Order: sequence, then structure tokens, then C-alpha cells
Amino acid sequence: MTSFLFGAAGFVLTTVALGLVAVLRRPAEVDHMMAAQLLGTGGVAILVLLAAATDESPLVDVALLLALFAAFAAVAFVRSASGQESEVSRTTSGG
Amino acid sequence: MNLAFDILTVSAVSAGALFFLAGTVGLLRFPDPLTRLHALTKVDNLGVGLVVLGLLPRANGLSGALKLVSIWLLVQLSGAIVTQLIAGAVRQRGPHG
Amino acid sequence: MIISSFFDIVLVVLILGIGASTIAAREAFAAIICFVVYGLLLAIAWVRLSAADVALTEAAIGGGMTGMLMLGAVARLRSAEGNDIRTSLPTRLAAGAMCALISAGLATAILVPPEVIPTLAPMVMENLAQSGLGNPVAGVLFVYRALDTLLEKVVLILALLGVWSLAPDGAWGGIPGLRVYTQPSRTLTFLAQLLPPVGIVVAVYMCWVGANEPGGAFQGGTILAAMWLLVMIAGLKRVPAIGQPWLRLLLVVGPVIFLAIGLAGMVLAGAFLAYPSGYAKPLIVTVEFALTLSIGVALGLLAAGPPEQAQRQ
Amino acid sequence: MNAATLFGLCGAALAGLGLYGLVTNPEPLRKILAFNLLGSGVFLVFGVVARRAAASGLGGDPVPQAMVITAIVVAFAATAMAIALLLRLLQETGRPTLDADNPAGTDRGNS
Repeated sequence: MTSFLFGAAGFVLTTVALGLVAVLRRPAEVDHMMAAQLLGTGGVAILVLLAAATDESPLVDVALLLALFAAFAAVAFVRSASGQESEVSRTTSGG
Repeated sequence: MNLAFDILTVSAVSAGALFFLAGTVGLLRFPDPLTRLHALTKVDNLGVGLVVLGLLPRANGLSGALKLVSIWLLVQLSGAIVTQLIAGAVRQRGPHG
Repeated sequence: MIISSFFDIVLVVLILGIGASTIAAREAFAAIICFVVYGLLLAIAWVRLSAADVALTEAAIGGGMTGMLMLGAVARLRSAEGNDIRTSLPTRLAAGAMCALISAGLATAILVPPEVIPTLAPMVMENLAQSGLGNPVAGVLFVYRALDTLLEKVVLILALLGVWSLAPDGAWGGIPGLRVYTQPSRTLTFLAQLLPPVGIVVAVYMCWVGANEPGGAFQGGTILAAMWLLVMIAGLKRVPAIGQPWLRLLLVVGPVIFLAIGLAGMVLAGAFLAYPSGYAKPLIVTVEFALTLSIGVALGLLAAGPPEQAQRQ
Repeated sequence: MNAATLFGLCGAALAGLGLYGLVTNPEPLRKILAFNLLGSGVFLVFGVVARRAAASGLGGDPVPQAMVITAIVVAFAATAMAIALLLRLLQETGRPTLDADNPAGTDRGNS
């Protein structure tokens, strides 16, 4: 069973790797933003598989954190890519 | 009983891994960002969901199983919202921005 | 065993590939996205090195917070035109050769391990039982190398003072120039309402299990910082002016309690940062909770940057 | 070759890669990024040292692991400081670069 779970983790990692290459090779920035999301979900699957394969339950916590911060990073990408103004220019120009 | 659980683990994890493969194929082959996002969300829902389902019998007691399910819920919810945000960026900037 | 090494090889190749594209990417934005992906991948690598505590820190800081910080900067640098000066080819070749040499040196050091591998693990485990903790890394951070941990908090505050002191004179004590969404976006608002409660629960959990399992004040504090930033970016809460007394109080409460317990140790246990026997675990948990708050505020303010606007009266 | 050695070699390569980026890339932001890459490579080498010293039923020596955790947080603080300096430089000179002999860099109109 352990080697099956390791194999599954390796398989998911390979597909995530291919997906990352596909996403990062495209020129558009919106495609790049998908990378964090892809790794967030793929990383969660890989980590829960590794947790089951090695019987180390703390790894599930790492998966939890990965999911949380992948979403956070994606928000940062979208914020940075959309030409929003900063707090300062908002208050000086608008009120 | 143990055998039945093992069969569940193997089949559900394999099916989940297959969805990861399908998502990657989608990312490679689909023509525009919105359809590629669509491929990505299938991975969130079904890929991680099936992997979690398969690992439930091996989870560390009831609390471990609950933790796994809540991770799946978190991935699904945040994934859906983040995808929506990226789709908004696509609409704002056009598919090549 | 062969299957697990297949996993490791794919992971290493992927890390090196993403690392190389961080350096080689033409656009700064693409480079930063590569760096975030790289940080998340590195967390998986740390898991493979049996260091779950480090994996948690790397996922939180390398993947989330550093990316946030850099993306805030790249959005501003984008308006200024970049310079197209590229380093000339001979220089790059020479630099590449030298860097390859350094890598080779490090690789040799790894491939030729010492005869007797030095380890402090038995010593840590021998004494861990006295402190009542179950997590050896927490034991090192709060019992054996507590001075390092205390000074690190001081470093965080010093860095924050450094960042703040870069503010223009008129803006001192004002509001940090964190980039926020101007038009309220419903999707983002929903995410900023949904994620922070989950994040706060996870942060408390991290801090709580930190005594016995991987986790602790650093990881919990980073999650708090990220959730706070998310709420501010979505425009649900204003970025506070750095002159606010409550902010400064939160910033120092962790180090001050740590220092106070350390000084009390001089009287009660005979050494600075020593814990009276029997009280070690409750004291450490107290320090960890206070530090979680302080680290959260400090990291959040570091990511928010120097103040740019005077405080409104 | 075991897993620890493999990750150690990866760390060594990353350190070299980061150093290369630090030396050759002219943009300060990219230099900061490369420096972080260099740092994480060194941390990884440290992690391998910890992994090899596994004893007493632990997966690794907790002392280097705790040091790496501290180092990651300090590296973040240093990065934040560096980026604040860079943005201040941009504010003062209008250009995000360190070249002194660039003719376009003489105007200080923005400050």
C-alpha cells in the first residue's frame, strides 16, 4: 500500500509539473496566475498522499497551510496584475 | 473489511489521480484562459475530493478524517473564489493580457 | 523505495527548473510567480527531509508572505521604465563559471560526509522530558536556544523600525502604503470574509499543537499576518496608522513577556531564560501565544511597507 | 544515493543559481529575488545536515531545523527592508536602478 500511495503522489506531482510548464510557458499573465492555484490543489493532494504513505499525520497540517497560502498568493497576483491604485492615491484624489 | 477499505483507497485515489491528468491535459490543450480555468476547477473538486475520499479509511481516527474533509472543503471553496477572481482579471485585461 | 526516489527526483528536477526560470524570466512579474511556486514546492521538499516544522514555515513565508511583498513592489516598479542594460556575455560566462564552482564545492561537501556525523538530537531528547514539551524543535527554540528566539523577535522589530524610518518626514506615524482594491469586488470581499475565520482557527491550532507536534508561534503568526493583509487588501478594514498605541502595544507584547519570563528565570531558576522546574510548559505556551500575536502584527506591517500618508486628524 | 544527498545536491545547485542571478541581473528587485533563492539553497543544505544527523527516533537533528526556521523569518525581515529601500530609491530618483553613470539618472524632479 505504501508504494501505491507513493506512486500516486509521484503521478500527481508529474501531472502538476507538466501543468506548471504549460501554464508558465504561455505569455499571458492571467495564465501565470493559475500556477499558484494549480500547485495549491496539487500540493494538497501530494501532501495528504505522503502523510498516508509515511504515517506522519503532521503532514496533513502542511497541506492545510499550503491550501491557505496558495489562495493568499493568488489574491496577491490578481491584486498586482489589475491596475488598482494605492490607498494614498485614493484618498488624495477621491476622498 | 480491510480488503474492502484497501480496494476503496486504490480505486478512489486512482480516479483522483486521473482527474489530475485530465486537468493537465486541459491546461495543455484548451485554447483560451477561461476554458483552461474550467479544467483547473475540475482538479480542485474531483481530483482532491477523490484522493481525500480514498484516504479516509486510513485517516488517524475521526478527528483525522474530519481534518481531511475540511481541507478538501477549504481547497474547494478557496479554489472556486480564486478562479472567479482570475476570470475577472481575464475579463478586465482580455485573454492575452 | 524505488518509487519514493522517483518522487524525489521529479521534485528536485521541478524545483531546479522553477528556480532557474525565476532567474531567467524576462518579466519581473513572471519571475515572482515562479518564486511563489518555488516556495510552495520547497515546502514539499522539506517534508521529504522529515522537517515538517520547516515545511510549515517555508509554505507560509516563502510561498505566501514573500510573494505578497514582492508583488506589492513590482506593481509600483512597473510604472517606472526599467533599464535594458544587460550584463555582457563574457561577464555572464565568468559569473556562471564561478557560481558553478561554488555549487561544485557545496556538492562535494555533501557527497563526502564526515566520518562521524555530529548530532545534538540525543541531547535534545534526553532533556526534552523535563520541559514537558513533545516537539523537539519547539524545545530547541524555547528552551535550549531561547536567547536566539528572543533576539530574532528583536530583529523583526528592528527591521520594522528600519522600514518605517524610510518614510518621508511628513508621513511619520501615518498610514502604510499597502496597495488595496479601490473598487469593492464582491468575489474578493467574500473570500476576505470566508478565509480569515478559517485562518484564525488554523493559527490558534498551530500555536496550540506547537508544543507537542510541528507548528508553533512562527507559523501561527504568519497565518495571522496573511489573514490581516487579506482583510485590508479587500478593503474591509482600513490600514491602521503606525502611530496607534494599540498597534505598538501588540508589537512588543510578545518580546516583553518573553523577556520578563527570562528575567524572572534569573531569580527563580538561577539563569536568564531558564524556567522554574514544573512550570516550563505553561510558561512556554504563554510566551508562544503572546509571540504569535506580535509576530503576526510585525510580519503584516513589514509587508504593508513604510507609511506614506499622514494620519488623518 | 539516498534522498537526503539528492536534496543536498539540489540545494547546492540552487545556491549557485541564486548567486548567478544576484551577480548578473541588473534590476535590484531581481537581485533581491535571486538572493532569496540563494538563501533557500543554503537552508536546504542545512536541512540535509539535519536529516543526516537523525538519531533518537527523530527524523532529523532538531537544532539545525530550529535554526533554519529562525533563518527563514529573518530572511523575510531582510527582504522587506530591502524592498522598502528599493521603493524609496524609486521615489527619490524616479528610477529603480543603482547605476550612477546613467545619464537619465541625473534628474531628481520626483523627490
